[in-house]
Amino acid sequence: MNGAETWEGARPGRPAADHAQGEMPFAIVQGEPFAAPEDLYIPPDALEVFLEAFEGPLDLLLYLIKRQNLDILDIPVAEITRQYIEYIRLMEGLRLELAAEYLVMASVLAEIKSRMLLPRPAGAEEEEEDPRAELVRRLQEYERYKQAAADLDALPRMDRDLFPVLPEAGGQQVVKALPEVGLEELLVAFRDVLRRAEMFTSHHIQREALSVRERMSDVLSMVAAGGFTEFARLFPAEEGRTGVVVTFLALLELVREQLIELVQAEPWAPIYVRAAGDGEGLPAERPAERQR
Amino acid sequence: MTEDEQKAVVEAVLMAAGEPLALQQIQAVFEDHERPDTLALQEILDALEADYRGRGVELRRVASGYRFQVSAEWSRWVSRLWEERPGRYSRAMLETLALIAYRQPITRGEIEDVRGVTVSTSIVRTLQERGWIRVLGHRDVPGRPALYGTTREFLDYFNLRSLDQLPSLAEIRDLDSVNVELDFGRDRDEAASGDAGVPGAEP
Amino acid sequence: MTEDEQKAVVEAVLMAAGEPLALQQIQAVFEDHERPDTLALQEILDALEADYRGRGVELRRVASGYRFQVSAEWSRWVSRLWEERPGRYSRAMLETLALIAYRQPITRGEIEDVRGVTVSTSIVRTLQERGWIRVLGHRDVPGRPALYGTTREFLDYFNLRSLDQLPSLAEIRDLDSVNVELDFGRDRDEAASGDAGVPGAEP
Repeated sequence: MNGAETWEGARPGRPAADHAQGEMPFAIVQGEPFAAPEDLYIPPDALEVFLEAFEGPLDLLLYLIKRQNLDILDIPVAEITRQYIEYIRLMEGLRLELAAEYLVMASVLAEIKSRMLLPRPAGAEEEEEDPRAELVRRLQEYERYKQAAADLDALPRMDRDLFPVLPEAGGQQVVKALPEVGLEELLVAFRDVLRRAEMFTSHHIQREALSVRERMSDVLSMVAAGGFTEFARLFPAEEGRTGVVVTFLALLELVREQLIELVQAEPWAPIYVRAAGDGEGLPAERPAERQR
Repeated sequence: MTEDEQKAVVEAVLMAAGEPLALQQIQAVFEDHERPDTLALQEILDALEADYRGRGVELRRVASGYRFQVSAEWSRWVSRLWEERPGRYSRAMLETLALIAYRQPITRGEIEDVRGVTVSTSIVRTLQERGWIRVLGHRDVPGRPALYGTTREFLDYFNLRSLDQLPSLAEIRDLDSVNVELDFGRDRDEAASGDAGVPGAEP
Repeated sequence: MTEDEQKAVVEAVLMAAGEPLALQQIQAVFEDHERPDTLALQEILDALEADYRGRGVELRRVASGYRFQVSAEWSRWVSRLWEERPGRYSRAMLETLALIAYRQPITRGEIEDVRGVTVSTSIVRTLQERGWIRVLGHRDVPGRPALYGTTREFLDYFNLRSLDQLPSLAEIRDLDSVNVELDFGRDRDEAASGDAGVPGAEP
């Protein structure tokens, strides 16, 4: 090497015709190859179609390279730049709106071209970077993802190549699962409400009252069906002494709260219990069959 | 096209259709030279029906044609697929339930008096639908408000034999000092549902 | 519950689901005493997969679980059921999606660097609305740009179980191969580290 070779000239084994003959790239318009010699009028919409076929300057460059079967690693920059610029000029001449990236690429190419033409200093070639390196890297990087996109598009995918099975599945009504509640949760809620109401200091609620209150509910629901319930039937024998006391307290509390009424037709006659306000007369016959 | 391929196409088409297909609709997906005639198609359908007998889905003939359907036998399991995740009951709901448990028989107005806020109809209805509270009767005052009490199901759910197994007021008052981890859990739940008293699950 | 019944339930549930089901989701439809353990369920799924091999539908494992689907083999016939043709995706969208799939986590700026053109907001939004990409976080640089990655739905849609089932990326050749005296190893290293951890990327 004489130290004055250009990058372009140093490339061995590449046919000179490659960059010398400068064919115009062609577009595909309505399925037909569209040659675009310089002196031919090209309808603007045809070029629009052409431009739309490219995803940007890298895509256009790749097209120019592939079309001429050039090795991406050994791009004849001068020739490719000429073709590229010709393209851009054509677009501009037709007043097509050109994305700014196309113009940026044009200046990048021009810069590489000028660096390629600079003489290389002798003996420094090991450290010198090929001015095309960055562009080649970008082109390859873009090309691999362009290919990856095509591969992705070729994968079998739902709604195009694969379909869900849709057997009749009987209405698919949503069954609503009921929330779970822990006893602790309930008690904490209770504690808080009592605190708010400052009821811990009052004597409204006693521990003993709970069984009584439960019994109050039982008695109340027994008599709520209407009519009269015989007093004695409210004391199940199997509950023993405690049960009797609890029931009795419950009855007293219910009377006090005016939730039930005790009725007796005459001394020593059976005592009947009925819901308060259930104001009917005393039964002539024993009505107790209705309960339980 | 072989008979097996025809059968696979019929199976595929019926599975994907999402509605019953008449014989002509099935035939229409074939190109002329590969299309089974009605007799051949009927045979394919019979074969498919036999293939699927006793399986999770079955091929059924209905008025407008053939369709695959999930066998009724397994619908119980299938319907569990669409079970919604259970929500949570609001603080208002829990307080109402606790007051009914401890102070039954109690009217809605009395619950409101203690809580200091309105008890929504939906809370009462939800608790009734859940089977935890019931109407015991009506208080004999104007408006005859319903008296609520807890049910057997309430006791069963909370694993209680009777109401007096519920902790006493004194025990409840001491809840926070004894059950630190309990409080922690509650706070986390509140944080998750946004705010105490904001209905998480109530309709 | 016999094994055959368990198998029929699994088949029915998968057929009815209309989306991939994870093993736990399948197990959840069983009651405690009848539920197959993971090993038994896997055996049932293997058996079902074998049952349907070569038929009109197939049992396929994708990212979110198992799904019955009409095999791609018969899609030509099945798609004749409907007038509408499935939409095509633009190259801009596919290239953006490919970059996100292979290079995740990746910012929009990084996608633009590779593609050499602006990535429109509508493409990113469309991909998000389809549920194929999501924001994984933000790169800690000025502007804190969003880092995108793909979702399980993306894999499900493209019939994949995991990212490493994506087709391999083409290798990047460097100038060394024609130009041995030049050292462009730096570029290759950069490309490789950019793809670190991404399936199919060059070693």
